[in-house]
Amino acid sequence: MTFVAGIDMGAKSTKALVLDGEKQICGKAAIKTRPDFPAVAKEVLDLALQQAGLKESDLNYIATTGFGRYNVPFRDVQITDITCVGRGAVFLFPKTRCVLDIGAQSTRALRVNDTGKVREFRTNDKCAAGAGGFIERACKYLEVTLDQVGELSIQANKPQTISSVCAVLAESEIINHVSNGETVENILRGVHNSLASRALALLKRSGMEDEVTFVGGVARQKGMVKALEETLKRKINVSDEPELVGALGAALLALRRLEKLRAEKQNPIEEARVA
Amino acid sequence: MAQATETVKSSYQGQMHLLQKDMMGRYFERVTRAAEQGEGKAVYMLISGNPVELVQAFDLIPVYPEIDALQLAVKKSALPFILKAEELGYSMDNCAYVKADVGLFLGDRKTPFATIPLPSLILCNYVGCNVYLQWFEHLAEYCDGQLYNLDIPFLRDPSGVPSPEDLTYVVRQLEEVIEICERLTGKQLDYARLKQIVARSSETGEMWSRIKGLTKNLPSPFDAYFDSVTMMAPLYCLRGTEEGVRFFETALKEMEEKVRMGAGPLPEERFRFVIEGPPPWGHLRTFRDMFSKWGAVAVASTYSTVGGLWEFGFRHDANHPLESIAQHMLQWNVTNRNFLQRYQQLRRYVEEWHADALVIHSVKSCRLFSAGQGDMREYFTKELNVPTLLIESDLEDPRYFSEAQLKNRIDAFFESLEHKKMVRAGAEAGGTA
Amino acid sequence: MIYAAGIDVGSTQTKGIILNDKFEIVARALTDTGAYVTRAAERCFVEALEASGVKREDVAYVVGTGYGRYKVSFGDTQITEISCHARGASYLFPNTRTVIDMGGQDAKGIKIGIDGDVKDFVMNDKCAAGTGRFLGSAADALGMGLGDIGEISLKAKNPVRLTTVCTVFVESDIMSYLAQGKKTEDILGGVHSAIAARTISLIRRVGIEPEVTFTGGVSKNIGMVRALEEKLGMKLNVSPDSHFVGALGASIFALERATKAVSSSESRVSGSTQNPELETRNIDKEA
Amino acid sequence: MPISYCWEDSAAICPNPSKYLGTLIATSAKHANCKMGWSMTTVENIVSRFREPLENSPLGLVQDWKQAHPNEKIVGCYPVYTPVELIHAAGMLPVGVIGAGNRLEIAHADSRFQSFICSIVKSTLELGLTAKLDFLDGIVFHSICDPARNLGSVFTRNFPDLMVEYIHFPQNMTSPHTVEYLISEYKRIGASYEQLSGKNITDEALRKSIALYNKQRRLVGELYAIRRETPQNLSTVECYVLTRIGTLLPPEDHISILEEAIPQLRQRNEKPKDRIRVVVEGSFCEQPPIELLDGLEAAGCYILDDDFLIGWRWFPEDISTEGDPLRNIADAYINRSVYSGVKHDTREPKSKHLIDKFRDTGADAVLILAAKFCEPALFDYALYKRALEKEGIPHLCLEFEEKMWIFDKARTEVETFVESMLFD
Repeated sequence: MTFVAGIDMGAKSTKALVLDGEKQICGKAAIKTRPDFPAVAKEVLDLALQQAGLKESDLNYIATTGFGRYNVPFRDVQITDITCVGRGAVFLFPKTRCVLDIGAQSTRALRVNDTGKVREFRTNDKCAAGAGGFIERACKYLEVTLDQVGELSIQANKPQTISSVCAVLAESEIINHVSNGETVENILRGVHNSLASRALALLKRSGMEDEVTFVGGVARQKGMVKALEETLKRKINVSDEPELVGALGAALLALRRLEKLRAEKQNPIEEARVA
Repeated sequence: MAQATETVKSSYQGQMHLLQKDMMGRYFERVTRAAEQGEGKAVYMLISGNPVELVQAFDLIPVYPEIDALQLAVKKSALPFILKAEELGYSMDNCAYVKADVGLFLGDRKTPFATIPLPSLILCNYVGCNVYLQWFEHLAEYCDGQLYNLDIPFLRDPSGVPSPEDLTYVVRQLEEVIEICERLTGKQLDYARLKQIVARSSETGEMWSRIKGLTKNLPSPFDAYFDSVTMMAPLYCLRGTEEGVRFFETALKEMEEKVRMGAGPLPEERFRFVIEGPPPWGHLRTFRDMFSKWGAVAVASTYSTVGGLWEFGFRHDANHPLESIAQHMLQWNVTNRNFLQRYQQLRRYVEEWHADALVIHSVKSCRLFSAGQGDMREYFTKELNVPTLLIESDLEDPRYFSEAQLKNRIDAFFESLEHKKMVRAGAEAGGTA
Repeated sequence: MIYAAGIDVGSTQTKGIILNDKFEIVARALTDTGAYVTRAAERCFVEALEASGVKREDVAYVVGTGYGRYKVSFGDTQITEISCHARGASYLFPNTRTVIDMGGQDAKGIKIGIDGDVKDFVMNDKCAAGTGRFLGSAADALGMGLGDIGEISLKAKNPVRLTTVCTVFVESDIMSYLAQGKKTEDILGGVHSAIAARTISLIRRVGIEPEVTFTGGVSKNIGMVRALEEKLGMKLNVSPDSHFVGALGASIFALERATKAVSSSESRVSGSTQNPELETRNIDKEA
Repeated sequence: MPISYCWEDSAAICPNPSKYLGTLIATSAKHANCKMGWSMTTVENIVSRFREPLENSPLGLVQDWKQAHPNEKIVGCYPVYTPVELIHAAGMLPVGVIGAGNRLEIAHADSRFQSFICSIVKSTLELGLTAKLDFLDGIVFHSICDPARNLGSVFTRNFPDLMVEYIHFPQNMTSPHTVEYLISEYKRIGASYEQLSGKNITDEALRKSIALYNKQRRLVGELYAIRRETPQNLSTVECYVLTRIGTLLPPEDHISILEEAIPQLRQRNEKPKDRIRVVVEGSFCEQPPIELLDGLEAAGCYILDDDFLIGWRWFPEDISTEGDPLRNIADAYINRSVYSGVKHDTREPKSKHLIDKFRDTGADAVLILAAKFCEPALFDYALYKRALEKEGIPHLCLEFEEKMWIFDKARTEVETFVESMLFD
């Protein structure tokens, strides 16, 4: 039986996902990223393996992605998260042609083909308050927790505009709104809207097409999804665990790679593992 | 008193402003007719040291993408065009004038104020600004139009005077432009007519420079930044025409009347400042209020000299039309002068226009103006001891205007000027400070 | 006995000071600004009153300062924090000629005269990189409290170099360094020296004349104090009240206003009130 | 294939500073004594000897040279193109002042130039303000962009003892009067260099200098030819280092180095790696950090051609040494020089040149590598993008800064780009 794993090591959290040869998910896990990357990778992988009832030796191939992809000594290959989310999104929603990935540090827009291969992509500019981290800072200031954000911003009746391109200045805009007595709901929705409009710009720059799949942790925030759907004027796909799409894509690519190697009848890795 | 200023204000608003609206209205109608009924041919040009006289002499329609772009900003409709350009690959860090204009150009070229015609000639008067070259290169490629780079050697010599070779080079090119226009219109240049137009330009220059001299009065009859822009559009679009001359006659009369009445743009003139850099077109009102609140009036501005610098004595010469057009492009506009010449221009303003302070409005879009303004600040504060405020926003892109930040800096600046003033007053009154 | 108060509504904290007519501090109050500024200002004032036992009606004059200065509904006038920090600093350290103020939103350099008047000032440019908020992000990225990072940074042996002093991107820089196995103290050392360098090049614009007084919330961070001192090659004045300096300055203006002191001090109060109709219009716009 | 190992290799190439300092000093000392004193066995040696100083402080090499030649005069040349022959014929050494690398802390210059101005403008001013340009007798700026031009004025004000010149290169390439104008401009510049050096620029001397720099450009051309044909035999970094030192050393020395290196390179016979082949465009002024060049290759790109240091490779063919030398240099600029983001030639769109280059080199993709805040490069990208998309040529646009220290973002983007082309 074939098993592969994808590990997505992001700046904030690390996720692992185990697939079997039939592309069935048999284990998944996510933990907070700590400076000791190799240990974190091992820990999260073990959690996923536990869930799958497997041992590391059962794995035939391990692909890593995310910003810490080079810091996993036991990987077979590393692939960028952009490539991975493309594959993952198309696997979950086969009609996907655009993928929007909003993480803590960066926002990416991709255009992909029917196999999930990246055709074009853009990442957010420096000096752009365009990433999830901005929401966190806003929450801190407005004294709400990240889980509340989505619910709150949905209730906005008069969303405030936040136009600045610099996160810190955007924050002073928030402060301005606050001192003008705007409600937290309306300000949070303003934050979501400004992220949405930046996302739209990125999508357009990479060539906007139906259909759009929204991945990354921020996709869990209902208000963000609503803001996006309004800005993009279309429905967008969001999976139940949007933060796992990168790891899923990595696992899928691992499987693909493994098949290729096997076809070429040269798989030093597996032999190594047997020995 | 308040009443008095009110009435003056209205009579002042009454004539010049109405005439300006009316004239620019007709100019934009003409532009729109060219676009929609194909009446007349449009020549795209740039504001800095523009050779509008040549274009007038052939009855071609001068179209300035800069004016279109700033009008979009004034009408608060620039952002969508900017975003469109960014989708096409323009960077966040490219000049927003260009982005707004490109966004407009690649659409239906319809704006709230006019429909912009396609160019029959793209005349890139490369006067100082290097972005100009890019800008028109791009437009030419988008519409596959005829582009001529009219190359104006920069005033690189410390003397700040163009060399004889510079002058000949420019005159030769102007002759080439004439040939192009002749081919374009199918008629010979009427040299007598050109002389007449240049004569009107020199008349206009005379009146414009007298108007600018009036702000030396206390109080200054108008704001040399926020009100000058009203007079700049006619200066560039209608210079050399009959109505252009009429406009400046009216403006001059009005300003002189205001001086006689001792009336200014504000109920009370408490501070006089010189301002450097283009205005934030999208937030002109808000920006002006930040100064009005303090009774601060701009008595001189470098921005009002981008198209031409007349107040230091330059006049066109009807007897040498091409040479004086060349002079104007080479030497008599702020954009083709080197950065240190601008320091000296500002210095003269501060001294001869009796200003209390210098305000540097640093705009991200226009590096010609802004690159190095930190050094300018250094020069004025450390070497000349002129109170100087440096604030940042943009001339076109609304995303770079942070009201809270600007307000904070401007308030703090005038609080400190207020103090200096009081201490001085105290000292003069024999009191100790 | 008359009293005067200064309320400094900052982006994260609101500070209040009450002075008696001998320019002595009779009460301090500190509260988080939070999402309701007017309430925060009120709360802070009340706390100060309670702390001092002074009755509200005995407070003759209140000056509001800081970002939320127009939200001090009970204030008699507003003055920017630049003027207030200058006054406060020269009250605490009379020989102060340069003030470095680092708060959450802004870094400021103020050059001041003998009587605490502002001669020249600069604030961080449009790009808000290098402000106090940057330290917050760095602390977050390292999962530490803002209170601890200063101490730790002092342990740095080979401080790292950062590509950016931009709040948004510092986290990924820090993560990369962690990935390379750099020590926490060395990263924090790098963070502090990066901001110190940025701040000093900012202050240079007004010219650095001793004595230099360091004010604002960040001055509570010993790591930043040391980093600045090292780069400047001089000691900094840091008062235990350093985060109250804005409120202190405001209260001094208030007292001068209240007691109608010498004509020159009269002038120190913002002239913004001298043009009432314009002023109110501006307040309306704020509200 | 596994990109990771490439990255680790590249880490291995990047030497630990201290290891090479010793040899560097030895080198420069030897260099000081005899001009042709280079006896450096292998290309590897040459590259490793110079890479560290280039990364640490590029102008350090010139300072060493000045110490050994206290009576020689040196003129710094800001990007992009300078008619170095004029300076050389006046008996002075023209050197490229092309940024300060990523190890200089900007502590003073950012109070003069705002946050939205590119790195090279600030680093150049920082060098001046921290007395790191004192060995220069003159410096020359050109009409390449507004910040560079204002920088010239700021230099004039802040460094009164330094001779600051400014060349206005014509932007009207079609007028028959342009060459005459440029000749007059060169005459003006020549005169001030004669004054600075106290030595007349004779036609004979000028012809000699032209011949010398012709030879240098020809040899650099050979390097690039090797890269285009067999990129596995000459890494981007090697090629870059071998070219960059030519902007810092006397041309004679550079020529002798290249004459040692090129035959060796022709001997190499490496196995090509599974990489995509790209043409890089946009780094004509500010230079990307050398580690970034390593990174691009390690991420899976062979860079067949680029426009790094293009000002020093300005003429694809020799400038004629017959007839009036001044006219020849001027005429070559107008009619026989490379295309560039700072030269606006209405005769042919830049994008056409780029696409020709792409075709001629047989590349798979174009990599636009533009300096952050560099308006010419960023504007060009809009037109390049349009043209490349019309032709269906894959391309990626990356922004870099000379002062960049960490390359994760760039690395991720290039890797993704490579992955999207290599894996189906």
